[in-house]
Amino acid sequence: MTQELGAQDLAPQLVPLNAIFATDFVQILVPVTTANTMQEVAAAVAHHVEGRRVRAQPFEKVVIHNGKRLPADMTVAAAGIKPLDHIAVEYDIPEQS
Amino acid sequence: MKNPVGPVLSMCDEVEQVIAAIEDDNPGTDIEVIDRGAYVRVQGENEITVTQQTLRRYLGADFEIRSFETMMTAFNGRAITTSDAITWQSVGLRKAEKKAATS
Amino acid sequence: MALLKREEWQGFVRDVDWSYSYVDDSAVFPEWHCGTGKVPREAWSAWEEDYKVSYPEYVATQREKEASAYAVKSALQRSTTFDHLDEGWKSATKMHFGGVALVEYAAVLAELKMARFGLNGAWRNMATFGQLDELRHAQITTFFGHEFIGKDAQYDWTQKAFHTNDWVLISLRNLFDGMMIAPNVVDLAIELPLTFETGFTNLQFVALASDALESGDVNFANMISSIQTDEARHSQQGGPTLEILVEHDPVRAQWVIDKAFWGSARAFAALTGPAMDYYTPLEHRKQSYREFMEEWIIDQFVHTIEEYGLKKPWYWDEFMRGLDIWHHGLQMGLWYWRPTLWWRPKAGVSKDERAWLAEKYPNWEKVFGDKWDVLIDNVNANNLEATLPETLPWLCSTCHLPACNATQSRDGTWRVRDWSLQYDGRTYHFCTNGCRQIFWKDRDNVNHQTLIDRFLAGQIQPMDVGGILGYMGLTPDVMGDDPDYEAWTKDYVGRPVEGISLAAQS
Amino acid sequence: MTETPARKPRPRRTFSAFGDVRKMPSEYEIMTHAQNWTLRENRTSAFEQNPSSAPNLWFLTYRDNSPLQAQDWDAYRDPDSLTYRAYVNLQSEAEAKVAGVLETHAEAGSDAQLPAGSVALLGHLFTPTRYLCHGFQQVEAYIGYMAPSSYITNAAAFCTADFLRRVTNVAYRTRELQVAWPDSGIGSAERSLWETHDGWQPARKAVEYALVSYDWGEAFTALNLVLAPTLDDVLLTQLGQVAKGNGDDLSWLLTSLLAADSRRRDRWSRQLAELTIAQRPDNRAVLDKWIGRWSQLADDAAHGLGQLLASLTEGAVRADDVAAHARAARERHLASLLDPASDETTAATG
Repeated sequence: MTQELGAQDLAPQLVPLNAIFATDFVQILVPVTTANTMQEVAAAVAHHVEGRRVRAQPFEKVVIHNGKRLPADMTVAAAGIKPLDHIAVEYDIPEQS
Repeated sequence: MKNPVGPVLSMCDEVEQVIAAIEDDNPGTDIEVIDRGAYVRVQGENEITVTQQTLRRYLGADFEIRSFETMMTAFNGRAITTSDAITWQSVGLRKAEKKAATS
Repeated sequence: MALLKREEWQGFVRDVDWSYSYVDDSAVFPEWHCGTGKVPREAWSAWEEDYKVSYPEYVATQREKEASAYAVKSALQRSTTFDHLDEGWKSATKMHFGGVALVEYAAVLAELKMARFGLNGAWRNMATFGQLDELRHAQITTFFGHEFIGKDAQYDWTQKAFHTNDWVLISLRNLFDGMMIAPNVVDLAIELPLTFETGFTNLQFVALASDALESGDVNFANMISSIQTDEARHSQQGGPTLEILVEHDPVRAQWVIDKAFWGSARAFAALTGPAMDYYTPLEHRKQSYREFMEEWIIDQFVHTIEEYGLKKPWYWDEFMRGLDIWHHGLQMGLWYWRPTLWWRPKAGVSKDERAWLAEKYPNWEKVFGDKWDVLIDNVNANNLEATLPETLPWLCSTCHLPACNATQSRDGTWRVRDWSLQYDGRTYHFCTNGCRQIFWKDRDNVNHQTLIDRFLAGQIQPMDVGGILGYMGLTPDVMGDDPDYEAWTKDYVGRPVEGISLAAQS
Repeated sequence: MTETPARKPRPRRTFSAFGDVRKMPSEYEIMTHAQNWTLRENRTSAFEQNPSSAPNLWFLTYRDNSPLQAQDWDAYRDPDSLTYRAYVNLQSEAEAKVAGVLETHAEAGSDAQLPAGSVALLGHLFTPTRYLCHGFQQVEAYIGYMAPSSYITNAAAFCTADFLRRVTNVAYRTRELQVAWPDSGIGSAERSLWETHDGWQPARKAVEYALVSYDWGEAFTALNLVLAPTLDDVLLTQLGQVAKGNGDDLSWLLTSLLAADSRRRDRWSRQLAELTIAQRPDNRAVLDKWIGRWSQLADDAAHGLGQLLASLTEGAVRADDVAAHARAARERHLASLLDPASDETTAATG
């Protein structure tokens, strides 16, 4: 019997997402792949919005999926993000103290 | 007004005369006129009527009540048309009248 | 001796039902076409219209209306009125011609359906006048729009729009197929004549006439007012139908109205909202979209349905909050995705215009101002590229409009939220909670693909911007663009700028 | 979309839907062409909803997959080129004429002078037609609802209204005759005559069958090619002649005026039938089958009415002759339609 392949062993699969960037006015279609990291996903979403409709800010961006903030180096496959899932991308603004 | 009913007239030369006719035909009712430029709301509480007879006094002896439609872009309430008059009635009043008629 | 009065003989015109014996009643009036449901078949014999009209009266009056509408048209034909109209106003008319002409024809089919399957002879007769009326509206709108093709190719979409797969048209076809041509006649009479024609069309045909007249477009104002005089009459098919349905099945009556109202409200937010609050020149605006909605929908329509014994729809609070948001979000979407339009959308956010918006909609600056500011700065930095789309907006699985409705959190922030659900193994997204609830309640749109679904399924080739525009039927001579960037950006030239796209420099 | 779209206005004179036309389309064509979006090209289904929804399947079955097929339904033109404006102008004039005739006869008190036989004839063969015509009105509305081109829908839409016009005129006369002859049963007996009198049953059977013929092509064939031309011959032409013979000028005038609508219907219906055969000769077999089926029902209906007419004219007319006259009228309407030799002429005109 062959061993089952894990998600990481497959060729990257296309994962179209429903994404919203920070305070933008509209959700958009953003295609990513299973191999993309959250940092790449955030950049892909930001590409359509940041500096175009939402003013660019000098902060890291974080992907939120199912209410959870995902680590920047986690891949789409590892995060269990499925095609047509919704994600939000937010600026990671440090708490003002 | 709790139950305003009546026509919404599109702006045309005859609007003033039509309003006068409606006022004549409803002596006991306050007629409210709201002018919005392209259209004029004419309304009274619960029920108002206009008759062909009165309209003819203002618009000429050959005026046909069916032509009222050419000026009326909308109305509030139910419009009841007969060959001599148009009555606008609130739905509540209309229902009560129908009920009374069938019982 | 004069002719007999209508009252003396019209009873015979109305009394034309009989009992079938060669075929079954249920074959002549199939349930899914007729939708009598819980209403006993014989209950429909009580159906009676208040607004009565006879054939000779009809043709005589309609002849007068046609003569007058065409007289205005020909009087203005030789004038230069059109050439002096504001581009924004012209856009409002292009949107109207393309978005309305063939909807009138859909209404022809709807009225023909009621003329065939209506459950009472008097109802079928009234629908027979109704189908003629709608034929008038389709023809006059098409013909008046046709007149301007020589001056502006975008008017070609008067006839073409609904033959394309443009996202606006997919949305409108979905709505109007569902509430006009396809439903059973009981639902239809409540959705189209009652909800749509006594409520919403007044907004586009009576209220917008005010803006048209102010904008100097007498011909257009006259055309739409004249059309609405017919609607006022044949829309009266709704009342008697609703009365009977409410008596026997109030739950269904409520649901049919709720659903039609919501769908109409979404569509009008997309079309009438921007036309009134952004395209109509500021100095010509009579009232805001919200104010017109309050006058024609909130007060009049809601009062009416309450009189019939029904309640405000369950989503009322969400709808009311949407009055300050929906059409502004859609305006920004229409503008940003402007190459997909057959008109030239005005941004309409100069300082004066913004002051007006902020006065009419106190949250406007907070929710939309920051985004327009970035767009303005990009235009002023010659960064037009950054103001044009490279992907699709997400389209709602119920209304097919972009998911662009921000709501306020308890902490005061405004965010566009995810309204989604899982059904049969897949995820659907919606623009609002209302659209999600409607989808769930009747799942009409299951297996019906949004433009996003079609794109992802590979039906749109090539899978790029060119492919999408081609699929939508847009040609370079028609594609929308801002009519005058300077008009709304010059107020802000020279202000300090940061955080805008560097697209142009890269 | 990253570039501002180039706009090179190429002056256009008419809708792109007409293609590169050299000749400017007529007002009628501009107002009528391709108005029904459920017939748009490249559609996956008629309606923008679940492709297997009941309405989509209905339109697929009874319209798109009708045995009656054509390459290009939008090539059809109504020979009268009727637009809405033309229609209301035409019919308000026609109704003014009717009103004039009615008024003149009312002033002359002609109803009161009608012989009893004429009153009975009208009460049996004229005033009950409001049911028949209403049934026709429904079928015509269905044809309009389902037709595969807006050019056809519009013709059917005006025709639907024409049937309402006829019902309206019959209703008006019903009341006048009822007032003049309160004991005649006019104004009260029509429904029972329609539902139970032997003479009416074949006609009622035909219209009830037509109501449940849901293939749009068959509905069109049944009503516009067969039933209406046949029964109009009895109920307008022959009844009018008999009335005239009885000195009932009003009924004769009224039926003659109403016959104008029937002639207009015959013109556009014939033109449509010719187009289907010109575009696809196989349609001949389709129409042949339907015409055969409905002609039987129409002939029976005409014969039933003929018996009524015979009994009310004391044998002055014979039922067989009435039926033969009606059949001949229909055959004139359909003359050479199904004849292969006519292909070239129809192709040339279609």
